[in-house]
Amino acid sequence: MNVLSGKELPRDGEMLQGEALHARLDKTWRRDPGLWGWVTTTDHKDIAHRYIVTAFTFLVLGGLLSLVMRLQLATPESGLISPDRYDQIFTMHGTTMMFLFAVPVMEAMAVFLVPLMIGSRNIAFPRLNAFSYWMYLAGGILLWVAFILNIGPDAGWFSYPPLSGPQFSPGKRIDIWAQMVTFTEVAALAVSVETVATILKQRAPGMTLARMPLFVWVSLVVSLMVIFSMPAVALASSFLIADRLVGTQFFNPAEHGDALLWQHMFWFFGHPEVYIIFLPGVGFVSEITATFTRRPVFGYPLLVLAVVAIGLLAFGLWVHHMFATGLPRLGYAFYTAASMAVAIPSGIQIFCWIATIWDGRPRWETPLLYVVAFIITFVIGGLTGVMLASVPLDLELHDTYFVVAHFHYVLIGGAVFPLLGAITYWFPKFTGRLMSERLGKTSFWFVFLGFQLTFAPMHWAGILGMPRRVYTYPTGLGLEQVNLLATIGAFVLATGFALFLVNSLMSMRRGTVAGANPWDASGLEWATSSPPPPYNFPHIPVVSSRHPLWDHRDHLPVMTGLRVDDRELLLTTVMEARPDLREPSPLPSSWPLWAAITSTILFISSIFTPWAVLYGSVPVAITLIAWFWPKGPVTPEPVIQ
Amino acid sequence: MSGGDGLDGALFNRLFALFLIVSLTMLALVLAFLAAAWFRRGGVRQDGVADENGRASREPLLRALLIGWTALIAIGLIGLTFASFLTDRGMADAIPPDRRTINIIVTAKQFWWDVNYAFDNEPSKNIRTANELHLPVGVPARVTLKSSDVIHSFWIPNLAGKQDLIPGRVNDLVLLPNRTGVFRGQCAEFCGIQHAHMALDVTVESRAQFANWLAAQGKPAPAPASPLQKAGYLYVMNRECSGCHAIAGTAANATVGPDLTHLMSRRSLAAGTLPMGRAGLYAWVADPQGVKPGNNMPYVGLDANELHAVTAYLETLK
Amino acid sequence: MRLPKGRTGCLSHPPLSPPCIQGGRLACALFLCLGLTACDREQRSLNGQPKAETIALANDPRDLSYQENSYQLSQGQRLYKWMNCSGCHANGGGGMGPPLMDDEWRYGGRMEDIVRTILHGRPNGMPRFEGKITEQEAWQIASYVRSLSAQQGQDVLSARPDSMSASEPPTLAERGKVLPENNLTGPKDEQN
Amino acid sequence: MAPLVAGGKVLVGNAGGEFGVRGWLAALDAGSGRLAWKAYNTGPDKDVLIGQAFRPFYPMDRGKDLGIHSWPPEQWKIGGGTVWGWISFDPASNTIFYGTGNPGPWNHEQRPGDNKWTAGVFARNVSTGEAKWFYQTSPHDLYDHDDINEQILLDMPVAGRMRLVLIRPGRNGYLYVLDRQTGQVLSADPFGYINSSRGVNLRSGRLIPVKEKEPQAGRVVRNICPTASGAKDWNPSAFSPRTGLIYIPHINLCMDLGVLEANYVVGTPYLGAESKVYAGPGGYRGVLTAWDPVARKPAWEVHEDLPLWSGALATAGDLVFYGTMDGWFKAVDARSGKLRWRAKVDSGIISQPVAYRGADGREYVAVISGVGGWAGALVSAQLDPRDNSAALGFVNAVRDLPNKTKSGGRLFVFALDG
Repeated sequence: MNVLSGKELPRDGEMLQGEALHARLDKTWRRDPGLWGWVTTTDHKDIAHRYIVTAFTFLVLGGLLSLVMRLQLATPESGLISPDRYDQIFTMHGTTMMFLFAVPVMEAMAVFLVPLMIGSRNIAFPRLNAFSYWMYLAGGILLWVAFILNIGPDAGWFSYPPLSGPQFSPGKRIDIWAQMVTFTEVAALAVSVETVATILKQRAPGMTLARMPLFVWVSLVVSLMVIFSMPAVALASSFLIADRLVGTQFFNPAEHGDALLWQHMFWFFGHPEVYIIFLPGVGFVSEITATFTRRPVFGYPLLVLAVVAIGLLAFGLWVHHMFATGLPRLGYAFYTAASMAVAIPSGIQIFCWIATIWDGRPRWETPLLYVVAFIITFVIGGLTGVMLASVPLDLELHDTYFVVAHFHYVLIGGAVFPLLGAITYWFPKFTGRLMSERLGKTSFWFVFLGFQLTFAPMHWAGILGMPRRVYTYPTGLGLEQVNLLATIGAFVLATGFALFLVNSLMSMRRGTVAGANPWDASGLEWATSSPPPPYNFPHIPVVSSRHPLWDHRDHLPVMTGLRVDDRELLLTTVMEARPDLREPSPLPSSWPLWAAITSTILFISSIFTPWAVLYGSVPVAITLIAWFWPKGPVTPEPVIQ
Repeated sequence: MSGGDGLDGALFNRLFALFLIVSLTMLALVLAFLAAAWFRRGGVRQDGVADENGRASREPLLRALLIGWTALIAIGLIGLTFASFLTDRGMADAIPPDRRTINIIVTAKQFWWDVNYAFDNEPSKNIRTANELHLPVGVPARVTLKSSDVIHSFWIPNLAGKQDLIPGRVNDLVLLPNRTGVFRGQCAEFCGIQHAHMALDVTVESRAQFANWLAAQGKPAPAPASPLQKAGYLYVMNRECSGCHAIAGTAANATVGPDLTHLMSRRSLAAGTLPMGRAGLYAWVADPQGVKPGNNMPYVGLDANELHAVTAYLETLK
Repeated sequence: MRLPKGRTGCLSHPPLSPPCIQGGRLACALFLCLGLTACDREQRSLNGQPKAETIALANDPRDLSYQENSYQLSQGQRLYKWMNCSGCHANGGGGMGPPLMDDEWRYGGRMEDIVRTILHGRPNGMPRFEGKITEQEAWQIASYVRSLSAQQGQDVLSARPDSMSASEPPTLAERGKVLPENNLTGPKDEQN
Repeated sequence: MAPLVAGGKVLVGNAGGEFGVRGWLAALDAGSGRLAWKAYNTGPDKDVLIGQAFRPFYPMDRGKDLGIHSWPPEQWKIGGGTVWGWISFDPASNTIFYGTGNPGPWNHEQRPGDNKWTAGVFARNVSTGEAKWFYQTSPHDLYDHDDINEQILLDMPVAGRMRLVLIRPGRNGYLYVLDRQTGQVLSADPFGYINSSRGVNLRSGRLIPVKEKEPQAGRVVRNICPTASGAKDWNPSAFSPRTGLIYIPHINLCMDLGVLEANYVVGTPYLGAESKVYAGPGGYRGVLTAWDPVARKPAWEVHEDLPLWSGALATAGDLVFYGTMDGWFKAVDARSGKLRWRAKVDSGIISQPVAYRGADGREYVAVISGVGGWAGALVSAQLDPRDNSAALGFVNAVRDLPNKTKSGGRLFVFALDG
């Protein structure tokens, strides 16, 4: 089919090759120069970079808070910080880590990696991607500015009403928290939609579902989980803010609202949330293991099934957070069984990774060390999780430091260790340079041992009867030593993180320059230069197996025919990834930023008056209309082979 | 170590031991496999090229192992689920419904426990105390749990698991202590600024001792004797104290704060914040917000004489 | 967008907002918009040690630290029930006692007037609470009483208590101010 | 209450059941004014003047010191049971009959037990004060059902036998017919809409409560009928010997009730409840029922839009006079209920009309206008209707009152043949 003037349009392939092609593509895809270009960019790599940097900033902030808490808890009856401030601190720690670090950083990794792994030039809906980052940033800043102003939320990251309701949480603290949730929900939902669309429609020709890298599978499952779970918490936080601001009665038992409604809605999101954070770790570990053992991951189909199974099961076990609320006992048995069932796919995964190492030729470099740390830590966390799934054990251990230990084992062990490994592994793809292996190993040991020293004693503290969320504990209950140990451990752990950050900052400038594929890995992201050019691939690669680079070490087959004078993506079919359409990819735009600014104004002012929702929607609508204003013929065209 | 001093606790310990053994076994298996993988030198690549030592892939062996491993996990989980379910049933059925029990109504408030021993047929024998439970050994106690503000959680680690106290709902819990002793309970659900200082003293004693305690608690407070005590009595009756507290036998009958009738018989002050005693009383009455910031007892600003008098009177409330 | 006017922002009231000075002066300046609504409105001073009186004619300095403070207001809300104010005044509509949510104040509607009414009582049934509650508590209750007629900024008020829903949420109420903000004349005693 | 002079005694009681008082009835010697006796309605038997002569009909009222044992410790001292209503005197037996007020606080969870001797009716020897019998209409009263309403002493056939009875339309909605010698309940029939109880068990004498309508702390119970003000409040009924009917001015209201912890502070209300009142089934709020006590059913009913808060007056001319809260003073036919005459006065009527023959020999009917009290406080005390819990929720039921009447306070006298 021919368009416009009938003149042949510039395309890659026969017409353009080599340097000329690079130059032409670069002109088309490069972002505008200067600050303006930085602000308006729609390049998924740029946005992922700033997402990751922001998320790690929040990690550092949240980590500093945890150090303050550990200092307070190092000795019994300590008067270091006031209880009011302590409540804000632990709330901020949990909120920051869950909403502002863990979920966004995992999404950011997907935003960076998925288009590269599936051989596409950009993510789907790149402007939405830009918008999501600004929303996330605004939510994070809102929360932290509030904290600095001493109006940080203080009802815990779970914010159970009635404690978080209008009567027992005066002021705007909880409203700020609830609106922060709204910000991050918008951001997360946006990214998830992009990721799903990208994965389903933009895979390189030949990359059938069964040939997708495991991390892409995980991203698909996680994004769908986000789409299904996050609306629950967005709704819950809207209910809460309505209760607090306009006097609705959702959570007021006196007027036949129900305090437990919140818990159901929150944990319907909150439990999948844990897997949303953990499953990307599964993806990282699978990729790292394959690369560093130089063997394809054992049991690929099983791993995929396990990920899908966990994704489904995650929605059926939120009630195990509520065993102490006095729900009917028979119902508990179902949730016990469902919670325990998660151990089966997890166990299969663990086996597959160890089997891969066992059967491969492992190179013990930092990323693989993190995998081993992950396996050990996550297995321990999983086993304590099985204990907590049992109703009688949970009733004893619930809301104690045993649970604190458990979920840090699962979340840090299951998600942060793989993440640190993943950062080390893909660092050359981010920056073009390798991280220092020596410093990397040092920081690994600090992190791993510091972690165990911090959180292992907490199991014991919980069994001894130390409840969570206390700003102090009395002398003489035998809690002194375990808490002191944990505090020491926390500082060791913090040292490890500090070394990791130092390593990444130093390596960014002075690290060994990496080639396109420094680890001899198999995925498509290694088929392009490090860091990748704005257009990712000069030609769209064609895939015929799960390990394209191992199969075609020297010459990856490519397909040609995409326009080079316009941003164009190749769309393929959902299952078989046959080339289908050529789709224009949006140009840089400042409208996502303006839309984010107007939305921010709407969200923040709706903390103060419900009318803001009405008035504030006008500028939001204006910016959205400008953003979506049609700009000439943009219909996708069939592929010309 | 928690558990073991009540029926639930004992069942908990058995179940916990079972879980611990199974978990440690699984962990040991994983670690052993991991160690084997660490020390094994090389296998193959997918392209079928044998490694330097000529060893071929052991894919079939791994498949068999995986099936075994999955089966092992499944069997273990089914076993644990059943054990857990049976224990749960055991806890629920341990006390026959027709067995005579002691009825206790515990109402959680920010940040203390209002405890009522309820005798349905004779309400005049009811006893109101605060932040402490006395239980006769071997007699089941049915605890009705209510909250008058936010969600709290009732937890006596040595005797039983937790149960939340949720406004607008009524929960209950049966305690069956099988050993005498002194235990500590604690609010387990974050309930606000002084969640950390919301403890409950539990005394499990013989039936005779318990009967004595009940009888003593049922008595009204004695009249003040010394002039200082009388001055304190007058202050308590006529000033801020009586707006929130009750003392049986006097005109003070308020319910906002803990009942003070037998204050000195308790083990601690302010829900486990201070040990009971003259020093604690002085500190608490003089500046409750300094001791437990954010609790609902206001700073009254007693002058020294008033403080001496009030404390002297409170010390008569044995 | 309708942000409340920043009457008592961080920068305008340094004596009442130590954390702003210590920790967040920079942040305050940067995020003035948010800051104006925060800080001392959420300050939780738990100890009721009386603050010194200033010159007689000026408003009592405790005015703002209680009335424009959401924590003190919420404590007042609790005490209003605990001290049985609601028994006579209901949730502001009155009953055995006069309504508190309307714009008529027999004994003056400023914080000081209300505190005086609470502490000293008034003829025809208003009991004297002096010595029954502390002065701090009287100020807290007065703050809540003023909130019944939506006298404070909306960012201080809470929409409803966790009890029976009785009246329109004060956060939504548009009511005229009873008295000018800085009424430097004497109390309007015995007006009615 | 208005004192009653009977048997040489001036009888006075106390009010304030919402303030944590302890109710009593005292008899002053009419000649000297000296206290002859004083009977408390809670506490030990000797305070209640319960002695050898006390013969309650039902086992639930028998026992030593029930005024203590049916209360939690100390609560009887502030338990209410005031006497602010009507006392009836039977000269033949030298007995007075009166009802006792509600137990306090309203939050029943704070006073488990039957709460003797509140919310019931006492028969006492007027000379000594000694109790003869007691019947508790609402043991462990849940809804502020003071039992202070009037008692009508009649001799009438019950099940074919002439009995000396005492008839009282109670707050809880039942028209009780008691044997006034023994305190036995001969019948208890609902005269208004009731959903909070299922009747009265004539064997045990106990009210049969409806569990779902029992207030509980922290959760509002909706649609309780009758309300705290009762199916009928204090405003007395009239009996006409000519028609044999009892004319009951009452109300048709329901309520949402939420109880919360009441804190006892001397001199302040001791309630622990919030309520919202609204019109009952049918939408009308006041009723004048002509009740046939022999047939045990209403003969006719007149519905009034506003709650009927005035007493009724039956005259020998077979007219029944009553006033409405919007200021109509009405006379209806005593046999059919048809409106015969009405006059508008300046304010609502919540008083009891009286008829008398004046010094000039003419007959007059007099009534005082001026709304107020619980029902009319919205107008008389200028309450704020934006709070629907104002005046213990009653404001919610009469939001339209300010449009229909204004406060007042005048005596209107109508000449019958003028």
